[in-house]
Amino acid sequence: MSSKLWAFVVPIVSVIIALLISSIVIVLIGQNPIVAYTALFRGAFGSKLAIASVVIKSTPLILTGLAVGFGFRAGLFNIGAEGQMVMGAMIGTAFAINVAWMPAVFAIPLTMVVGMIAGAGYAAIAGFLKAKTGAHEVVTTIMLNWIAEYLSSYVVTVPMGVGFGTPKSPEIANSTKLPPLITVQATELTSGIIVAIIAAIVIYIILEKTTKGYELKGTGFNPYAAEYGGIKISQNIVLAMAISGALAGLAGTLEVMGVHHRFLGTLSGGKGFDGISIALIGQNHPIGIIFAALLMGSLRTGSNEMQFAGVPKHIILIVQAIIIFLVAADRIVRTMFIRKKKVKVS
Amino acid sequence: MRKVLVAILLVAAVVFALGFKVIMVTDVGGLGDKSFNDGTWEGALRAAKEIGAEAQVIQSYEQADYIPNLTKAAQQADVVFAVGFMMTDALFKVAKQFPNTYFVGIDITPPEGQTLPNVVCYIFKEEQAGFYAGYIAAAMTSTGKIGFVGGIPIPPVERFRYGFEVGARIYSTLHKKKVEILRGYTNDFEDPKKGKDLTLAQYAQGADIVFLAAGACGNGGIEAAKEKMVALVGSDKLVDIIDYYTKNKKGYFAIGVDVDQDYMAPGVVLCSATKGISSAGYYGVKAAWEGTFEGGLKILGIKEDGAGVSPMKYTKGMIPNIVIAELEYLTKLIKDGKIVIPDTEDKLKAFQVPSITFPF
Amino acid sequence: MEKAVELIQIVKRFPGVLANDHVDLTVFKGEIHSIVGENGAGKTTLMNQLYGLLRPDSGEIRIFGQKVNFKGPRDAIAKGIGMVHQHFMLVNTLTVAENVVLGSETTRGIIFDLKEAQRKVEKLSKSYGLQIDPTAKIENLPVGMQQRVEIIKTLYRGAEILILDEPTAVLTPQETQELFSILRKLKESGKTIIFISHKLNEVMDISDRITVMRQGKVTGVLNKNETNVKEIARLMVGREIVFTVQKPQAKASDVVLRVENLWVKDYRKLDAVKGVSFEVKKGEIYGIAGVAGNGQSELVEALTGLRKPEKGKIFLLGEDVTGKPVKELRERGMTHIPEDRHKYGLILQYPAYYNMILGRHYVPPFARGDFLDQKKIQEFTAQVFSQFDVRPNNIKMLGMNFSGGNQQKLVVAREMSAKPKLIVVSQPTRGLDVGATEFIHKALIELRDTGVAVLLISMELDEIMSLSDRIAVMYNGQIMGEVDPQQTTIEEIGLMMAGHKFEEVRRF
Amino acid sequence: MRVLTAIWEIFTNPAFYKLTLTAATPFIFASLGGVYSEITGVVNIALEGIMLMGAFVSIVFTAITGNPWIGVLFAIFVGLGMAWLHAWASIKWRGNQIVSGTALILLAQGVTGFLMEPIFGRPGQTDIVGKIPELRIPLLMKNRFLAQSIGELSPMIYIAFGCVALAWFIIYKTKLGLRMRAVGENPEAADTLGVNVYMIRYFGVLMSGIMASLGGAFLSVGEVGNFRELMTGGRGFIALAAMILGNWNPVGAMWASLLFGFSEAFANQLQSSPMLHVASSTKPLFNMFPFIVTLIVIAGFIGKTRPPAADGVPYEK
Repeated sequence: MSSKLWAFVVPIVSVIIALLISSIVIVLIGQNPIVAYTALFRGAFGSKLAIASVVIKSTPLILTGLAVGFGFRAGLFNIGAEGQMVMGAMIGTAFAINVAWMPAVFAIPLTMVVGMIAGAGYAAIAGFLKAKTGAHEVVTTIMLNWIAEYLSSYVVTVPMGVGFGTPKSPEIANSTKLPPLITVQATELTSGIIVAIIAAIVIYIILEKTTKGYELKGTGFNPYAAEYGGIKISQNIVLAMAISGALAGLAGTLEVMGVHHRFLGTLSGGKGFDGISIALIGQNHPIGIIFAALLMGSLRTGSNEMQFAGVPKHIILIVQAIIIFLVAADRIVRTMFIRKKKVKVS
Repeated sequence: MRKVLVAILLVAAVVFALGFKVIMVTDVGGLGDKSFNDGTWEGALRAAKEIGAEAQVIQSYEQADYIPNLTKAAQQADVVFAVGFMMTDALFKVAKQFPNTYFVGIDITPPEGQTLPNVVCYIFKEEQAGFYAGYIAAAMTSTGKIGFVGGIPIPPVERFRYGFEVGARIYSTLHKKKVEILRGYTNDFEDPKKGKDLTLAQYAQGADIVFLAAGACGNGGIEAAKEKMVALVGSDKLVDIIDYYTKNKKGYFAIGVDVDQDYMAPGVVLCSATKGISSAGYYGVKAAWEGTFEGGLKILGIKEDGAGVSPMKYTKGMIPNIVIAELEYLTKLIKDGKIVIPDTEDKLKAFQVPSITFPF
Repeated sequence: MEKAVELIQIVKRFPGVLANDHVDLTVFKGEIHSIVGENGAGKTTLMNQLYGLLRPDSGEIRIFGQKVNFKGPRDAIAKGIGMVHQHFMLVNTLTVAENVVLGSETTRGIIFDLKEAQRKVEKLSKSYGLQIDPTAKIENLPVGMQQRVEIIKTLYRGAEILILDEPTAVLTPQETQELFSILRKLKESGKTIIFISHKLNEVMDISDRITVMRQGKVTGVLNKNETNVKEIARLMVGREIVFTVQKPQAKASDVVLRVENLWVKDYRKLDAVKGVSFEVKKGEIYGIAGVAGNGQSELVEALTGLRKPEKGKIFLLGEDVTGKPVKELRERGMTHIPEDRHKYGLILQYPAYYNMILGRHYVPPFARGDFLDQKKIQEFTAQVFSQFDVRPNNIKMLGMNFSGGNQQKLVVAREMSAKPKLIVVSQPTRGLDVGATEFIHKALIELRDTGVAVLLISMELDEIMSLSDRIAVMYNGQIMGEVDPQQTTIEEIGLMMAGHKFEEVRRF
Repeated sequence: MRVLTAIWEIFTNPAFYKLTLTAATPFIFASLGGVYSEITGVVNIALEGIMLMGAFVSIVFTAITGNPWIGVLFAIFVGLGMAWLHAWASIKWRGNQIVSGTALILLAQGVTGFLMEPIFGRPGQTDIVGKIPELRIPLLMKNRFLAQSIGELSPMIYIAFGCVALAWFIIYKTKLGLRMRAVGENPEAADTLGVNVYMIRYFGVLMSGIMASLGGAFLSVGEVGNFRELMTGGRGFIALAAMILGNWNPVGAMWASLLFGFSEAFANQLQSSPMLHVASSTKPLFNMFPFIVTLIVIAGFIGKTRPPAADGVPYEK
């Protein structure tokens, strides 16, 4: 089988195995796995509302997945998408609150740009430290995550905090709210998904078609050869981190512009970390990442419906864990196929 | 014939009651927080049992779940609970779509200018509960230093602190006892170890009673008090603690929060500053069932059973009766509005201890 | 004579390749037996089977007459076989002693006895004349020393049969001679040595008997005394080889590169280049000879922009380019064939056509604005591939899948096709077989004759002597002297490489 | 001036040193786990998950048996199990070690959350179940400063430092350790000398499971006596950073952990100090202190640290 086909087969088989193993757990707690999975499926695809929810959930995941994946392609492990997302959302919001006078045509893209710059700048700190002093980006981005988290919870309680009871920023200007594509009751499927897909395509083009992509990937594969080839390593490290951070920052800004319409302290909710597994399930390929994010998003959305069927939400974490585990050790799945083939032959 | 009629009515009632459904949507913390989610659920469940309604709880993982979960709940239920201040926006968006479903928001303040007839929001006068904590702590401290450990300084946490500080100030003015307050925040509601470390840091600086308004971090704080107390007393048995305290008039104590946490370390948790969360849950369901539901914001304080102090089941023996008596008198003054516990930082700064003469 | 090793009808297949095609090999006890053949002839594969790293598909292995079936190197070691691999199998962060004893450690109870290990290494190094500091870290040792560690490793394990896979590829002439005297000493003490090489002079120098391989088959087994270089070469390549490089007189003209009093520090922040000055002219090959580790690598890195010099000036075409980045130097017409093609020369994960534009990926016709022009790139690569005869002729194959020789060709082709004004060439034929070496030598001379300035750094004295128009010798970071190859001898250069100044040498 | 007095008071307060130790201990355990695994060439970002599992299991078995030490024992077993999964995927199946680690973190979060209800009858958190009592060393109790700083500590803190010594001994003084370092740096070289690369890596990863689960157990039965979902709160990642900061050396990791614990304790004490007049709302920012210190230390003073050369690369014969 070609490697391109494997890229699809492995995740699909992993999902099936994960569901099978989890069904044992479901039986153990006295529930019917068929009922549970029907609910899971219905919850993810059974209605307009469900599909809208899947898309809403997947949008930031596509972007954090791209952020981490892009870093990996350039040889960097950006574990800090979490913090960059928060910074993007925070500074994007600060901007969006104050531009009520601006027409949406300018306000919307500008807010996105501000969020991206914020994420990029924050990530560039780690890139700069790596380029300048060799500080390992895993350490610096982990530290920056915490700093961003503390900063954001401070910002929503004091400088930006409004209201009585809720640590939150004021609502962003109407002109910066993303127009919804479809509105299903209170659920607005915003145009954020379009931005995320465009981002994936742009990243694909950068990586595969441009000289910068050539340099970034080259640096990731072999920094020595890249340097020998006249590519400025430290510049590229900073740039790669910045692009990665811009994507994460965009994820945060879109959450504000499309979903919450204001900045909230715990906005990232682990999506930056989810980006790691999504990038890797998607094999660090922008298009693969879109699918991986949709898979993750639909599992999570569907799992809410599973709760109505009496299965606790944690089961879906276990399902996810097994899928990711099997994608990591994709040879397990491949071996299963090869063995099956042998059986057929004999 | 009468019998049949009764039977039919009964069946109808049961069928109707079965059709009545309560769904509670939690915030990301979920059940088991020993606070809002647990308290609301307890109240809602009690009410549902009484009227024979069906009750279900749906947990949210992340903020993006609030709207879909509330929507799904609204499609199925007659009363939907939204628990936790993070759900404010989502609640009002969804409630607009379902005018025939009742919504109860717990710890939610309606966004500026928004009121819906089918949404009732409950918030609590934490400052009044905090007042008890402060007053008792000031009365009981042997070092003259008491501590406050907060989670994230969001308004409910801060209201606890305003009350705590005022309580201590009132005691120290009335009894001319110098009391200093140490303050710190874990910036977290989930991590018990952080709570423990911060509490110990305050003990290290001389505090002997620490008020824990930090969610699950508080459990760690209680454990910190217990550890210090055991080191002092040499035992964690209630009798030994009481013995030791009666003899030496000193010890290390924690003060619990939200619900009665005294049982978690008997004798070590001096008291708990409680909120009437479960009564909000209870009344929310009852009002919808009885048709007396009315939208708007309800702020529950001492008067409405929305704020108070635990019965101090284990520590009553240590707390002087005079303090209990004083508290009872002060409670009356608060209920009557003669003392207003401040609920903002500015009001706290401006707060003057009124002259109070106890009738005894 | 006792047969130490017998390989009988060994067959080993890899996907798409028949690496060993019914190979027979007999090695007698106490002899030095060479196996020669071009890259890809199947020598290393054969030896890996003898050492238990690979298992033959069919055939039989006998050691001292006893049939063996190795499941891994551990079994081979137990039978007294030791192997020194072409890529050293050393743990860089550990010390010499630790590397030597790894896998069969000296212990005291559960404690690893480092002192004892050091003692044993010391003892071994004394008894075979292999001078080494057992407490030195591998990463701080020059390659020649690292090779000694490899040999000591096998001796420590009681090896009776030593396999050395292209051991001289990385050595200077002096180091090679030292290695040979060590090998002779080992032979005297009764060890059997299998020596793999394609350098025929060396093979003739050291061997007792020679087995020649070509394309997975044995093409001849010869006694050294009954053969000559020409015969071996014919058996090896399948045709006659010209050994002397034919070149017209150089027409050197304007100065292209001028280096003035250059000082460079190495990665340990120690002075590696200490005040070097020289000039390279248009249309000449300027050779720098010297034993490895005398500052040549740092000099090259400084010249090509990979390392910042401490002091001194570098002029390219009359302009000061000291400390300029690689990109600018390349734009000014300098290209570079690096010493270590795996580390610097190629991005192994990239296809050949991407590797072919490294360093020029951002200039037309390969780039249009910020975008790569895939079509132009591939056309260009296809053309260069046929011009330089890179095999297989598949421009989409990943760099890592080319053989070592063709990887080097890729690099050479790229750097030469960039129309340089100055090309810095470092160890261009290291590890290459005769055919490829010949090809690259010719290409360098052709380049020179089109008016390019060539700076050649090599540790292969033959290469330097036959290619260069002027030769400088480096020792301890300094240039010992500059000579004309036509008016000097190998001995003279050898003395300078050992640290004697030109003036002293001429006085001898 | 008041700030300086406050800082002076912190440093002269013996309890501060005790708090430094208790804050550092989970990082010491877990970062040692990282060292064991990565020194043999297997990246283990699952530390966070294994810690969480360790915290949970030790509480479960403490609740069942009433003896926290038995809880710790079972935590070790489960930690081994988790580590084995990681080893199996990344060594046997040569899987992507980062992905496998991420999966284990999710698995731990899922399993611990899922089992709360069946075992404790309610989700979220347990009551205070019980913990290992502190060990009082009479000899140290004579001096007031020593008594309050190190006179009375959780025995697990001593165990943590014992583990540092043990790790140092194993890695640098035994033949096993030599092989571990060799395998992490150049597995091929080790393989050609007959060292069983897979076995050594399994050992490293399994040891990391033991260490990380001890770190988790310390949090629950060693410190707070209860379990709360996600109570590890990212400490596994901080431990990872401590390991890198300590340059993949057990002693270095210990110092990095201590630095972190020190700044955490410092931040706690400083923000609580009555000497300091800071608005309550800005006090949470004090909690950033350890992270900023780490950032400055790694950027300014340590810079380049060098991972084992084969770290994260699956070994294929």
